[in-house]
Amino acid sequence: MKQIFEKTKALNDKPFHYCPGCTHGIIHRILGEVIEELDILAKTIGVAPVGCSGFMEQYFNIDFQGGAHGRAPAIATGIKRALPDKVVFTYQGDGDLASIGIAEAIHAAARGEKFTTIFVNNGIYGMTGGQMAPTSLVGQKTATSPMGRDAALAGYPLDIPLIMSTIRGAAYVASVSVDTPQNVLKAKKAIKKAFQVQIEGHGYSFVSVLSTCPTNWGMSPTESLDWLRDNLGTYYTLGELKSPEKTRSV
Amino acid sequence: MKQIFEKTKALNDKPFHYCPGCTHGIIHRILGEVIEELDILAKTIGVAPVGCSGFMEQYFNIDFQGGAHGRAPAIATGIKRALPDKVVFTYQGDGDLASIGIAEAIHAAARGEKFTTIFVNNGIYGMTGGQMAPTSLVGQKTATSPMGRDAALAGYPLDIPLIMSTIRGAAYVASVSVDTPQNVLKAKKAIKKAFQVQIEGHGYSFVSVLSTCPTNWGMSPTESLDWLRDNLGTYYTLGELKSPEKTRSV
Amino acid sequence: MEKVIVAGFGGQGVLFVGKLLAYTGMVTNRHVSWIPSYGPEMRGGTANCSVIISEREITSPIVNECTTLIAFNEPSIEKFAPVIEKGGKLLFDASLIHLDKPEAAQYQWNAVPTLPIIEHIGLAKSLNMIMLGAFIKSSTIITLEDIEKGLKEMIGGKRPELIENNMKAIKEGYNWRKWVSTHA
Amino acid sequence: MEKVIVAGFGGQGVLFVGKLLAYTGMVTNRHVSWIPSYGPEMRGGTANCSVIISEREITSPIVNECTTLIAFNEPSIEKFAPVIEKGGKLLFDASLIHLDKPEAAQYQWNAVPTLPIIEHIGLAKSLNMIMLGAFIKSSTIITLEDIEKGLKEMIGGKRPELIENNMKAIKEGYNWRKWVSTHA
Amino acid sequence: MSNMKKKKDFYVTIDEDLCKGCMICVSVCPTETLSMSKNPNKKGYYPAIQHAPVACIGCNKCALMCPEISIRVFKGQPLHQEAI
Amino acid sequence: MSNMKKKKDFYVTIDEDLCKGCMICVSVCPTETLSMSKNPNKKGYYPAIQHAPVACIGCNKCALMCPEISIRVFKGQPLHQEAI
Amino acid sequence: MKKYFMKGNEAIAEAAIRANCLMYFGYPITPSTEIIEYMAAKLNKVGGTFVQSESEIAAMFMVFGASGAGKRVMTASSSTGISLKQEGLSYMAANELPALVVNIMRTGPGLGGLGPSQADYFQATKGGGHGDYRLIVLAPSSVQEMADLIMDGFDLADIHRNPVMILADGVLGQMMEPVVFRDAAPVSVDKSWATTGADGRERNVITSYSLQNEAGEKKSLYLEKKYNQIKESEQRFESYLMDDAEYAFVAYGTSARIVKGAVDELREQGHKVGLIRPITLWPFPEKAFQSVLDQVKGYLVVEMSAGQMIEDVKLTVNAKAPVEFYSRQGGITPQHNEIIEKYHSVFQGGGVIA
Amino acid sequence: MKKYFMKGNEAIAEAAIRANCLMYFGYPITPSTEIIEYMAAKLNKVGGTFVQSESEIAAMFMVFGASGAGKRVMTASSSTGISLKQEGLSYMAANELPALVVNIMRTGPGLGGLGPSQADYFQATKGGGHGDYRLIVLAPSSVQEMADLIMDGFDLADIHRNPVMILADGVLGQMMEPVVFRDAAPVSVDKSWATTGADGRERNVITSYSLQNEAGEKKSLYLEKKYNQIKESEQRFESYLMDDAEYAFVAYGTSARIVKGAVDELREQGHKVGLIRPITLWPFPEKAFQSVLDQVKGYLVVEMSAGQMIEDVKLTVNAKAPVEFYSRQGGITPQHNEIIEKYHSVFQGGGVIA
Ligand SMILES: Cc1ncc(C[n+]2csc(CCOP(=O)(O)OP(=O)(O)O)c2C)c(N)n1
Ligand SMILES: Cc1ncc(C[n+]2csc(CCOP(=O)(O)OP(=O)(O)O)c2C)c(N)n1
Ligand code: SF4
Ligand code: SF4
Ligand code: SF4
Ligand code: SF4
Ligand code: SF4
Ligand code: SF4
Ligand SMILES: [Mg+2]
Ligand SMILES: [Mg+2]
Repeated sequence: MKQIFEKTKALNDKPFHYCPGCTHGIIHRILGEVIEELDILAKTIGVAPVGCSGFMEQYFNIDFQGGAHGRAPAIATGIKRALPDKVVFTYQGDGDLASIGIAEAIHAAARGEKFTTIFVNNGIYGMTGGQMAPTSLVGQKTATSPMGRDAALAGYPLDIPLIMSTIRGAAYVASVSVDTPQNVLKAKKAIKKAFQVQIEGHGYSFVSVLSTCPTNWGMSPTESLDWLRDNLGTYYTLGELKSPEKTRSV
Repeated sequence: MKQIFEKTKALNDKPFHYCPGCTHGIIHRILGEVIEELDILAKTIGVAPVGCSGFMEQYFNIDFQGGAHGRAPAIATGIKRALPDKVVFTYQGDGDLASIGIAEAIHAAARGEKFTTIFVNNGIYGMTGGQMAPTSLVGQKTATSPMGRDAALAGYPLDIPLIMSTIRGAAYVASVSVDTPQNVLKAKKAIKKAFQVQIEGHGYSFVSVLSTCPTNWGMSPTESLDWLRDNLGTYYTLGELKSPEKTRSV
Repeated sequence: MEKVIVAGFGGQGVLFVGKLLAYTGMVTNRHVSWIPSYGPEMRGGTANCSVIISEREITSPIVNECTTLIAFNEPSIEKFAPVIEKGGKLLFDASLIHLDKPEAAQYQWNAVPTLPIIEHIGLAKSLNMIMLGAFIKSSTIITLEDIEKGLKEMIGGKRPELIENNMKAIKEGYNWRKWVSTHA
Repeated sequence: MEKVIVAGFGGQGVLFVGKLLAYTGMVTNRHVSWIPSYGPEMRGGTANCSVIISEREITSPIVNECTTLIAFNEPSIEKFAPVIEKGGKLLFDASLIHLDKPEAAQYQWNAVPTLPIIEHIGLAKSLNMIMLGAFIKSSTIITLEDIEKGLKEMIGGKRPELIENNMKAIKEGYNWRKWVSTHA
Repeated sequence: MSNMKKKKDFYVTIDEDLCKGCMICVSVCPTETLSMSKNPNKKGYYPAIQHAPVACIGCNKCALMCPEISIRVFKGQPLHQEAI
Repeated sequence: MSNMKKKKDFYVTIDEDLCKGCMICVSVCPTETLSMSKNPNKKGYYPAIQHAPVACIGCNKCALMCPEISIRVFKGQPLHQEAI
Repeated sequence: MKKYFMKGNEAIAEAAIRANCLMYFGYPITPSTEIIEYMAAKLNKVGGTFVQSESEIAAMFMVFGASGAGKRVMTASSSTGISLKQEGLSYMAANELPALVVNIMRTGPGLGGLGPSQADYFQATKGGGHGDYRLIVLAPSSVQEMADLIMDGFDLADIHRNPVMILADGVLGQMMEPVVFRDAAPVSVDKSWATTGADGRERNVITSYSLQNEAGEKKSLYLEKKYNQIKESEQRFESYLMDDAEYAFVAYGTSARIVKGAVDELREQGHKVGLIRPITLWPFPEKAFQSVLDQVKGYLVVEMSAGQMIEDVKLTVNAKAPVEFYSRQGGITPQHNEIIEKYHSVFQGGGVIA
Repeated sequence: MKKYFMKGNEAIAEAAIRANCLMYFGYPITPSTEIIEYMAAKLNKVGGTFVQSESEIAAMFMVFGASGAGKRVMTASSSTGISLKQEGLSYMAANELPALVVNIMRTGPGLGGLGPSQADYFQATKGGGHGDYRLIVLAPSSVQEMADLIMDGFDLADIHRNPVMILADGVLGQMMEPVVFRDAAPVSVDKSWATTGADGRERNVITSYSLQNEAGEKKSLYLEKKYNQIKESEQRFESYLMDDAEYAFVAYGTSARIVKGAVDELREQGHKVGLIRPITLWPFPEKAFQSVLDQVKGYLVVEMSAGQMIEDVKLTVNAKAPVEFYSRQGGITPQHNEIIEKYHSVFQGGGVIA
């Protein structure tokens, strides 16, 4: 017999600490596969966020830094400027990137920093127990919007990939989801392209990945995938919003 | 004889501290006129930035707060939430709003805070002696880009009104200039509309005003007006990018 | 003074058991404290809390040595059995956890067969109340009457059926030993 | 010890005069310090700096009482004349500033007629060097030779014409008194 | 050896200890060959099992969606112990 | 009184002490009625003056652009002292 | 009065609402999150304002704006989030803006852990921000006291026009204890300085720059004087069994309640020991020491830090007696028996009667 | 060696480049702006990296990343901007990342003024950020010393794997003085911990959380021990005319140079006075006091603040002699004659020979 699906060598054997059914695990896997396929394990440095994935560096067979909530793009800037030949990425939740860290993310894009950001948008603060995120949908019940997000008081969800796509220094911007096997494959393609864009030196590359948080959404993992598809997946722009070819042809 | 142009009552007699030919003075005047014309002197609270206009509260016959660099939108949020019937505005430079304070500005917009921001973009840090701003143009020589802004190292200028226009909570977004008498009149109209949008409760209103900094651009005031028109004025989107009517008709 | 650790999965009602114990102590005029473990471990799905019920002012709510451990899963026993004080008690859900008493254990070993009781009373989510009942049986300071008072204080007047169901489970749990033979 | 304040508009070469004085002190082996006023006042367009040239280590570079004030505009006199020490000196640009010596003034009053000198030497932007020359005339510790050394140190070998022009203006300034009668 | 197998012989293995019983694999499997075990693992989760490897078409969907990377997919016939 | 003036009589006054001599008014005036004074004001700036009020068409452009708000525009004929 | 059973964090939020604080701006962080969640659930119901800010910095400046507009307002966070508020706190103090800021300490430095800690004492009391300013810092040691000090805290903030910090830790924030809420009316102060629109009065301006150094010095001296007055009038502390104590423990917050247990045990064993428990960490309660300076032969400071309050104790004791130290760090709380052992080892069993 | 005439800020930047610091991240602010401008002009020319960051916070974390990648790196700011770096500094210390951070102090609190100040002493030495950590804090008092200490500072940072702060003020940053640059080679240290890509070695990880309290305590104790070692080995100070001094002034930075003038004057008048000038503010130079504790009858601390370093002086002197205080604030520097007067008034002319 022959193994046709095996675990990537970019990940070690440590079991994930995530809740059952949390799709952070899927995103870790495809990220690891991309790093392995591009053969950049020995030259990649990851930057972890603060959030549920704040301990992700335990799982990857690569160098990692982790700093304060929201500051990963600044850290990545420091690393990449120090080591321009290495491959650098940040992995950030929606609280981390869209809320406290939006300045760092936008300015990394504006400067055209040559690293990649994986933005994991589950529309909630998972780590701290399910508070509203800037990406929570109107009406979504969270620990800090117990009656549902009220647009009159808390405003509207921010469409981060859309904003990123308006910024010239961002060379590649894609928005994907991991709700189905097909979409997982698309997500992996986008992440791979983002790394390639970095390696080729085009500028900042950004992939938004819609993800689940069964625990704080108060749903089973499979219900969560459906909710993801029907709600986050319909509100947020999906697809490749910007890529170096397109940019050039403008 | 009859006086056909007189100074607005929203301003007192204190001479401005600005450099000769600095158009902060023009923007102060039209802002004051709008406040007078809308008859809201007694119910308007301004929030000053940190920058050359950080002392603007000396000149206006209205209540004012001034906080830390970049935080005016957060302060304005606090004031407006405390006093929803009052009229609140921030006045911020490009360093203040587009650099250190971009998170506060974007999130005030995202929440649809019902105040108005006057964003004075002179493409430079005036107050601290002419360093590069996120809005400095590629090639522009500043104290921190003495050879001209190099896009490969420092990235590209951020088009703030463009970003603002992608944010749903921003009800009104306009981009104007004060390089000619006609444009000054247009700028005043935009500011007036922004205040009206606030008063009518539509959401956040934002007016970007292109302005000069003769001192740090190293030009005479009149040369500065020309440079403004030919450079900032051609790079940045001008016009009314979004208004409640348009928003509704979408 | 009772120093109780309640531990298990999130979703098993672990924290509720602890709070109810504490409420009960409060309405019966004892000093009480309750503290959960909090932190990133919650991601893994475990939950536990410490309750102190005492005649004297409580200085530290942190329980480093407990008089009783109420355990709802195996990792909880692994983690907390070592801190049961000499002569203390372990109560655990014997329907989920299949363990033999270690030789060295200097505490009472109470394997509560929850499954037959749940089936008997027909309340699917009553596991935690059954364990609580079993605890009260062994307790010298909390009685069934006390716990009913605590339950009323905690839940309030609005949902009497909740109080009733809980008391039903607690009482069956109180008499858990009669199920041991049937099950063994 | 000389404690000099140089004050005027931004763009008049005020800071340059101060720096040149300090360089001169340095190359002639004195202790020197130079400090500008810095801050939001610069918006208004004024500029000033303080220079100390001393045989001893300089403790504070801040000049609260100066031995000489070199003033390039009227507000500078208003602001700094009160801190000239008794028996100190005021030098000012008499072509721009039209002022009479106040009765109470306990310092020397030197109204330097710069306009005729500028016209004479034909160097439009030499106002500041003329004033510096006038200062040297009155100084007991800096000579014309010293200042030439300072100028060379500061500007370096690359731009000899600059040194030449500056020295020309300085020398005319040095002899400013001969222009007073013509002008008065 | 594997070369000799028919193309449609596939099966999966599931690491019982890694599995958190989320049921995602079960929900995405087009051939309904996966189901949940009745016995909890050490952590107390009820892991997924492949109850009918014969139906498995090796589409990888389960593995692509498993958040714990506890599924491996094989071409060939299961050895008894691997198929649980 | 002002009602009696012809429509095309206009003039401006410039507050000499406020003026910072930026020359913007001079540059935008369509009738070239403004110029810079040869005498500095107290702060040392050379202020703008209206040397030919007769040409002024009261278009307000100077006032709209003056950063110091030192220009006032009048309809009517200047009193001597106001026109400098 | 009704007895509630509440987490310390919940008691803080409930007490704030009862103290008429109807505005909350904040950003979630463990172990203080129950405060923001309680406020999110309750404030809109009572006609208040709740905003989840984009960051701790923004929360601090929203508090600035609302306070400047004359409202009672608060925010809460934990350690790393409080570090982000340091600039804002300096600005609040400089502008004399009253507000309540809660720090439910977790362990540092860096991301640290979520366990309880007392390692932000320096930051809170010496000014983690720039410039000479002080926060009034209150350190509760029970859920009941959390409720009480919140009410006091708002009053102190309003009276002195200064930000007040509640400094507690994860144990106090997360534990539940019985609590009753006083029915005290908030102090009423004149807030005519607030920026509410210049309607029929001179305009009000809230800014903190001084263009001239002379003005800067005047402002500094003014603040210094104000802080000296607060120092004089607002010291708070609990003296527990200090009347005849020959050895004194000094501890606050969570470690103080544990020390109390140790003191009781030592007293039972016949040791003349007591506890000085600072309630105001700034102003540091020097008065608690003054009356016992001649009587106490040694002090044992117990902190959950590497030793921070001990500096203030030493400055106060002024070498009149030895000041010893015991600590646990990184999220561990000290134990009675450890404390007693330390007492014996440093004071060699001193203080036993007979 | 060539003598340059430079602003203190320029000397800092030039010295950093000569100390092989080729990476600068920063945000402009008066009165430190010449540093960023110098770096912007020079670094690209020498093959270095200059990035103007979007904020002080971002600058701090860019420094974090670059330091973690094994590079010498620095940033600079002033007071209010330094407050924004407190979270980052705590993270840097927790992760044991070496770097140089310059604070050219202006007046606070709040926006304050641009004048010189020494009111960020507490923030720098006691940790303005959360948790138990320390910065090594160096206080130059001349342009020459700014250059010298920058070179030392990078070495200290690398040796101890800890951020180092240069604490100076607007006077030192803005003034020009002659300066020469030492030709010292940077210390060479092992940076195999850096995240440079796991090529042929175990992966390196730089993080600062501790999921378990036990791990948290271990980390805390480790850091405490490290700081104690630094305390032991790195105290620096200047003792000026202290050999026979009966009264000692204590001052650092700008106020120290002014005090020196006062000491000279008093000596000329026959007073046996000297100056202890701390160069390391942390670790505080207790050793400077030890040898003179029995000889000195009184201390006069001079600061441009409401009194911050005085606490460390008192803790060190430990009531062996009175510790008096003189200060100017808000941007004003003290004057020789004021200091002399204060000396006379508090020590009643004590110390005059015969
Ligand atoms: C400065 C700071 N503020 C707040 C926190 C608390 N905190 C930790 S993670 C987090 C948000 C996590 O949400 P997200 O980034 O969406 O990640 P997720 O857990 O959902 O994957 C918050 C608020 C912190 N650690 N630091
Ligand atoms: C936290 C902080 N960082 C930096 C500064 C210094 N600073 C004051 S104003 C300013 C930028 C001013 O530029 P801009 O906002 O464009 O206003 P302008 O002066 O050009 O009108 C800076 C960097 C500060 N005061 N506070
Ligand atoms: S809390 Fe949500 S995001 Fe975090 S691990 Fe659990 S499911 Fe995933
Ligand atoms: S520095 Fe520039 S922006 Fe500032 S007042 Fe002068 S001209 Fe205006
Ligand atoms: S590989 Fe495809 S068919 Fe086989 S078990 Fe997985 S999902 Fe089902
Ligand atoms: S998807 Fe993975 S973790 Fe979930 S049940 Fe299937 S095997 Fe288990
Ligand atoms: S009003 Fe018009 S015509 Fe008259 S001076 Fe002004 S710009 Fe010139
Ligand atoms: S525009 Fe105004 S300030 Fe400028 S020269 Fe004319 S009058 Fe003077
Ligand atoms: Mg999230
Ligand atoms: Mg600007």
